[in-house]
Amino acid sequence: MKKLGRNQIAARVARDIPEGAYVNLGIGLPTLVANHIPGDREVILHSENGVLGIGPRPAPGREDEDLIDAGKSPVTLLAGGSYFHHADSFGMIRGGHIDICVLGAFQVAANGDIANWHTGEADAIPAVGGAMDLAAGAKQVFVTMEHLTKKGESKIVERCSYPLTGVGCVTRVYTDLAVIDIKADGLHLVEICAEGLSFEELQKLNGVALKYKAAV
Amino acid sequence: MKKLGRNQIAARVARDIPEGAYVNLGIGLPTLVANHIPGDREVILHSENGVLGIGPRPAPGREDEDLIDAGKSPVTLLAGGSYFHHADSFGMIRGGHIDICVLGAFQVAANGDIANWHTGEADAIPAVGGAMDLAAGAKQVFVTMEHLTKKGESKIVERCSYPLTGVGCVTRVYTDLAVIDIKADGLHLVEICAEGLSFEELQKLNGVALKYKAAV
Amino acid sequence: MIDKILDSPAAALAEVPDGATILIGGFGNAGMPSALLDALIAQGARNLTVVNNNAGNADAGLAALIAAKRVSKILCSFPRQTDSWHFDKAWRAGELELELVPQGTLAERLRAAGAGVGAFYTPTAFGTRLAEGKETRHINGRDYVLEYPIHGDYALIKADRADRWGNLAYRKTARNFGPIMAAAAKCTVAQVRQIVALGAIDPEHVVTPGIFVQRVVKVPALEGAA
Amino acid sequence: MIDKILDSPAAALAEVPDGATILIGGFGNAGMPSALLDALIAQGARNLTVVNNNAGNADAGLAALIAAKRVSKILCSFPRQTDSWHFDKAWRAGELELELVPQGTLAERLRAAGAGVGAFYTPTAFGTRLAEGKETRHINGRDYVLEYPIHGDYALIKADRADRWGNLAYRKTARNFGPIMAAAAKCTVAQVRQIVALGAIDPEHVVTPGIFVQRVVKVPALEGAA
Repeated sequence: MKKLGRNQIAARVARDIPEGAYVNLGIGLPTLVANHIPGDREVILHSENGVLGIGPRPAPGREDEDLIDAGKSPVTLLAGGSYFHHADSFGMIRGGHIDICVLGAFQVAANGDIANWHTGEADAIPAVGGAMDLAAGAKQVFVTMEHLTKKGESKIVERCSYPLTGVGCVTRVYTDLAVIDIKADGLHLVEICAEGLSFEELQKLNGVALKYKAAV
Repeated sequence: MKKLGRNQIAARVARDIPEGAYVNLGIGLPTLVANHIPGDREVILHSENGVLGIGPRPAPGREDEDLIDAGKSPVTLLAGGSYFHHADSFGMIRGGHIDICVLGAFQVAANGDIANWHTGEADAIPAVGGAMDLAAGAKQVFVTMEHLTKKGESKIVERCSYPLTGVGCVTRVYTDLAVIDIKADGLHLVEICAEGLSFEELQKLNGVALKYKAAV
Repeated sequence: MIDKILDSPAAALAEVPDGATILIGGFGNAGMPSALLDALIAQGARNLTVVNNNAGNADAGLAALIAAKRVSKILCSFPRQTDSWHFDKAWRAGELELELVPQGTLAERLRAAGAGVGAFYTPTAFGTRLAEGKETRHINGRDYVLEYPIHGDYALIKADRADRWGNLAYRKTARNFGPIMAAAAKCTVAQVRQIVALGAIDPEHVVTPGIFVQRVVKVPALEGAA
Repeated sequence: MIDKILDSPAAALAEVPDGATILIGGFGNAGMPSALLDALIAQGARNLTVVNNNAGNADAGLAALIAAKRVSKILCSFPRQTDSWHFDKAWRAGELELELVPQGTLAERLRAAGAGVGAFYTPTAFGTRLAEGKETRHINGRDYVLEYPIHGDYALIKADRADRWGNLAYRKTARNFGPIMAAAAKCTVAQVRQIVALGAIDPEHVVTPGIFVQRVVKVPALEGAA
């Protein structure tokens, strides 16, 4: 089978982001999603550090140290953008005004729990940033991740073994193998993304039972 | 004896407002205080409806319906003034950033309780505005009122009979007879304002015991 | 292309259902969305819960809504005015429920709704009649009252300028409840004096980002003053 | 005449006592009050509790304060960085207590301090390790965690412009924690690029009203970037 690459996963997420959506993209793969939103589709990107309407990366030499995103990378601002302080920014998140956030994860559970901030190792320096706020506050939480660990274990699990970031909040998972919805009654396969991967094979890799309404 | 008039009470309050103070003046007599602050003393007036740095009343014909105070009267703005929304405005009050508020009252109790929003009559339409926020939040709560009711009863009482606006918050009372501090151990006479009124007479009118350290 | 601008107040309020909670901006005339209130009266929704600092003045706007018997409950801080006769009459007749809320608590409850805060402790009103029956708590030497958010189905507010993304700038003390009501409602409709091009409001000066605004209607100053 | 402008960062921080709680603005380099941090290091106060989104980068500013063993406790959301070696070392050596706070909860706790809110319920972190031992409550179908305000003795922040009343305007995302830290501290010191005449900041565009600012120090851009 042929798994999706990082940019292909990002492009797949981008397909599901409608015009007019207010979207927060996490650091790493989620940030790539911005590159795949069609130029004629207006999507308004939010960053935790107090900005709405993020535009493309600045050209080299045009960076402004006062204009960065939550990953501390230089960005630009679109016409129509705005600045605000941290409490207002997280008010937007916590108050349910962000339509979609896209997060990376170590694990996602069948009940929508997400673990993405801590490996669970005792001596690891913990760092959470805005992940718990986004998990708890965004209307929809999309997760992007590789489907399997390096050891071949599914990162979609019955119950997370890593420390949780949020409970019952993930609505959709995009992996290098598939797109899966998390609903009250469990996992629903939306589509298989890896070329040559059958439902039965995916089900076996996934561990947790997948529902699949084929021809819809 | 000769009682103070409304403007004299206001002038007496103004004497106690230092340069640099952030001050909220209630509707009625307290509003008159602004007229008695010396022109060379910078005092920054706050109004609940989202403004700091209120200046004098506008000249007739120069009113702006978008620039009013909490009493809904037209005002002007000084250089250095600013506008903000209602939650920020009451954050200033509740958060203890207003140095002094000046309120009118029906009654003040010896423990600092204030009653100024409701007569207690069952069919009265209640209205509270920002009085409870100011009472609870300002660093110092000054009260201005006539010392006696029309029936000659003291408005400074052992315990308020009218519904309370705030508990234990009044720090100083300015009446047409005297200036009285409210401290943990009771009422302290600061000065007698009515000409020809002796301490003994004031004590008798006041009802609640007054402490008075004469020559200080 | 995102375009939140609608043609008329009527279009913006067409779907308001009976029983809706309507947050109405303004403090006195400053920031009062008069054209939206007129449209709400014409639209006909009944049994409304209304949130405003006051309870209507004279015979127009919120007072007219009350006079038309559309309001079943009102949350406000200061209903009693010399010209609040429609409220006074309805309240004395028992036609309308009043929840009296201290002004700062009203503002903070709206802010909590917009910011996803489930409840908060405020010192305001502790020990008074307005805290009767409410949960209280002693925290770090002070007494507080537990208060809950006020969510709106609609917010009707007035701003000075808007762009097609719904970014708003206000004018002077007409700002008052606008920003916090915008964030507290599912559908915020802003009546504005002027529509400007995207980017014409400096990003440093946007007071209400468009994320909090669903619909914008231009109402020229004269009409707005009606 | 009110004049909150002081001559130097050193003058603004002369009285910081040992054991003080210091709120430090900035997110990455944006809004980081570098000159004030340098002055705090030179001033010598020890046993400080520090609040910042991060826990220092490389060898300057907050990292240098930690390296100098002045910090006994830090509240932040994201201490771990590729260049947070001074924090990492001090934390592993047990020289420094860490209170890890989700970024939005950090912001809201600061906002609560400034706005006089005694405590509040947030949905963030419910069911996670960061809510362990905390009071929770089910409100209107959701679970919340009770959180308390973070008050500062000092706030050290960076803004773009100030006037002598202490009104502040910021620049782009350098605004971040500045406005809420200013309101949460007893003594707020703002490092600014430019001092302007009273009235030169449009009253509609003041972001932090001077009521929240006690001291202002001008630090030209070059020095601020050091």
